[in-house]
Amino acid sequence: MEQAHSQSERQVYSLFDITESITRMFRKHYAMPFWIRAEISKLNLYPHSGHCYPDLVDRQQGKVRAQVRGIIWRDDLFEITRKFESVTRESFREGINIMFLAYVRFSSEYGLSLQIIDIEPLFTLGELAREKLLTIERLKKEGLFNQNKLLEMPLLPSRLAVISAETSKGYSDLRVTLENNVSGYRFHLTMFHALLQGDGAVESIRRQLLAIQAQKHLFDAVLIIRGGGDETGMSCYDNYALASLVAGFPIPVITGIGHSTNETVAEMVAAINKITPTAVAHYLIGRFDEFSHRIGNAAAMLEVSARLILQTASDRFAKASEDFVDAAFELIKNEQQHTDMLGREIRDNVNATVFNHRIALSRYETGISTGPARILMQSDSKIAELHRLVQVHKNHFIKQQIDQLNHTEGKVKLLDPVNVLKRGFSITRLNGKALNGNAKPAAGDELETETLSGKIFSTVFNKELS
Amino acid sequence: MKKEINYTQAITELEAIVSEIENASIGVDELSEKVKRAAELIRYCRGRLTATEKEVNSILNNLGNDENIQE
Amino acid sequence: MKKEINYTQAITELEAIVSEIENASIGVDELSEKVKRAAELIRYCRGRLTATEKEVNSILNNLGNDENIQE
Amino acid sequence: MKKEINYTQAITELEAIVSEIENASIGVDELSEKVKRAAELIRYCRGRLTATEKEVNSILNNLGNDENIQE
Amino acid sequence: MKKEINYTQAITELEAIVSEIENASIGVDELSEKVKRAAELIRYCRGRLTATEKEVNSILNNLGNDENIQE
Amino acid sequence: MKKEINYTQAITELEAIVSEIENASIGVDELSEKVKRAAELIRYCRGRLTATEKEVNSILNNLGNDENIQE
Amino acid sequence: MKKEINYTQAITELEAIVSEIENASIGVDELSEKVKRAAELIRYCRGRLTATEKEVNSILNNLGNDENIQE
Repeated sequence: MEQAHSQSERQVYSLFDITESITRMFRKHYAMPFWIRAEISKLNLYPHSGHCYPDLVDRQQGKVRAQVRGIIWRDDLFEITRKFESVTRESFREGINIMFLAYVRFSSEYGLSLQIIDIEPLFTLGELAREKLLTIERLKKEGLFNQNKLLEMPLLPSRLAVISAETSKGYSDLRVTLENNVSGYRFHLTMFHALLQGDGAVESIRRQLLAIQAQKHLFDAVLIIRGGGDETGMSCYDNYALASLVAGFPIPVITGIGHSTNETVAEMVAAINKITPTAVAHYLIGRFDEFSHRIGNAAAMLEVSARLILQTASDRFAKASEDFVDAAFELIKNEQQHTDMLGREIRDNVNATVFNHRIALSRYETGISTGPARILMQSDSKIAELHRLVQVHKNHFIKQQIDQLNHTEGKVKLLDPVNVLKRGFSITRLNGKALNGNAKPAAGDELETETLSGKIFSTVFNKELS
Repeated sequence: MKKEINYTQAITELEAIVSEIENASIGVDELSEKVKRAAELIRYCRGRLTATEKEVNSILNNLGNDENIQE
Repeated sequence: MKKEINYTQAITELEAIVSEIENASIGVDELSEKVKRAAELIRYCRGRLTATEKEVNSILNNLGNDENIQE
Repeated sequence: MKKEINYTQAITELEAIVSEIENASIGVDELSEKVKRAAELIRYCRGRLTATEKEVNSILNNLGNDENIQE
Repeated sequence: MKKEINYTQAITELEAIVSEIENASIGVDELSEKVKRAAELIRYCRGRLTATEKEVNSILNNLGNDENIQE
Repeated sequence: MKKEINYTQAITELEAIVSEIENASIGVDELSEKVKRAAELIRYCRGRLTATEKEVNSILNNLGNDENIQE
Repeated sequence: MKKEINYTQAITELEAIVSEIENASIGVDELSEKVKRAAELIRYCRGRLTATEKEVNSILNNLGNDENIQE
């Protein structure tokens, strides 16, 4: 090898010499197998021979920094695949990171290769879990995680885009369950074929999702249905590319992928996730049932409430009408009583008035009856009095006259000469004439003297006169 | 006495006579005459009074009887 | 007696006569006449009273009878 | 009696007559007439009262009958 | 009765008449007239009430009949 | 009745009338009018209730039948 | 019913109407209309549950064309 440094004395080896030398060195230094981790970038399975020559790469931040060809002989492959799939529930495929036990080989003919003889599936499991976690974190970080869930699920998801394998049992279950719903709901399924697991599933599903997205107005929801068959190759649903498409899908995605292990990210972000296609069908029927139930409720409530409104209105109306009639009758009755009372009052008062007038009249009548008698009696008394007065005054009058007459008579008697004679006086007459004081009888005159007892005749012989 | 004389005239004459007599302006002879006349008149008047009283009483008695009859 | 006289006039005349007799403002000659007149007046008045009483009673009786009939 | 008189006038006149008679401010001459008039007035008033009563009762009875018919 | 009168006016007038009769501020002469008027008013009021009652009864009957028909 | 009234207005008016009558804030004169109006309102309300009930029943029955046909 | 409505709007409107009727915030006047509308909505919604072949076919056809275009 020193000669190689010398320019003058150049030793030239055949290629074989060199590769043999490397081969010896590999045998010496890499005699024992190593546990190596790497990504299978390409599986390169040759079905004919049954051998597999995977391309192994080591990436850092997406950049390949090492690449080596691997060799898995048929028998090893069988054993490794069985062991891997039984633990990871994932097919031994490209794109996964594996931890494997391999001899580092160098062959003059084929160069460097890693002969894989054993595998540690737990490593891959961890890797898958890590990948899933990364996907979730990224979706959350990008705000996509809940986006599909936040879409409003149509009340009646009847136009359904189904991503499935037409021959799959899952699709068949879905179709049969939907078609045989007892309520006769109509669903329209539009089939979009896709690989649903394993290699190619991500791309296949993504392509169909994009196809659906292009005519999203025709569909109420997308169904990703997988049923029957094995449950390997499900890690595709944890794939960011697929999961992010599902999460950000403009119409609700319903998954019914059918498995018993943990939920995949795609299922997590789907609007609705049901385990089996049948469950998806029941969910859809349930939506219809719910809708139908709402309609039924509304109809029942409508009837009850409408009747109640009518009944209430009818009751209110009946009460108002009855109250009206009652009140009107009451008012009329009161007025009738009032009117009748006025009538009675008139009768009573008229009778009282007439009665009072009668009493007044009878008082006047009494006055008339007793008055005249009194007047007549008074008049009668007066006449009697006048009668008496005539009698009395007449008597008095006559007595006065008699008295006066007697008085006069007395006077006359007193002066009667006869009475003078009686007292001894006499009357002397001369020549038949009585002598008074002035008489101057002459002597010799013959005098006649009258006395009570008779006449005496004498002659004057002397006289003594004063 | 003439019939034509009435009580008033009689009394008037009588009073005149009495007055004459009282005045002693008449002589005894006339006096006697006058007294005679007065006596006549008194008699007449008395008669008239009696007659009148009788008549009046009769009238009033009849009235009284009437009254009695009425009662 | 003249028919034209009424009770009041009769009474008035009667009272005048009574007064005349009382005051002796009449003579004996008229007394008889006056008393006769008084008697006439008294009789007239009494008659009037009796007649009036009868009439009034008759009227009042009729009134009373009316009332009885009515009742 | 004149037809023109009404109850009020009649009773007023009657009252006046009764007052006159009671106060004896009425003479015998008028008494009979007055009593006659009073009797007339009483009869008239009575008649009016009876008629009014009858009329009123008739009216009110008819009214009452109306009521009965109605019921 | 004039057609223009209404129930309230009728009752008011009727009450006034009753009051007048009650206070005896009405003479016998008017009494009959007033009672006649009152009777008219009462009859009118009754008529109005009866008519109204009939109407209300008609409503009531309609109410009843309608109800029966409906049931 | 004016066409413009609706059921709610009609029942409200009816109840207002009832209240007025009950509070005796209404006379007989108005009662008559009110009775007439109430009759109209009652008739209208009844008609509307019956019609609405019929209509609603018909609609609900049809709805029920639809459901039966579907099942 | 207007063509523009979709069943989501329909059930929302239906439930709103039912709620109105339930809360008796609806009068007799509107009831009939509301019930009619509700019945329409119910019928429409019911129809949506069992959408017709025609509708589906139409979708299918459209879909088929779209698919052809895409491929």
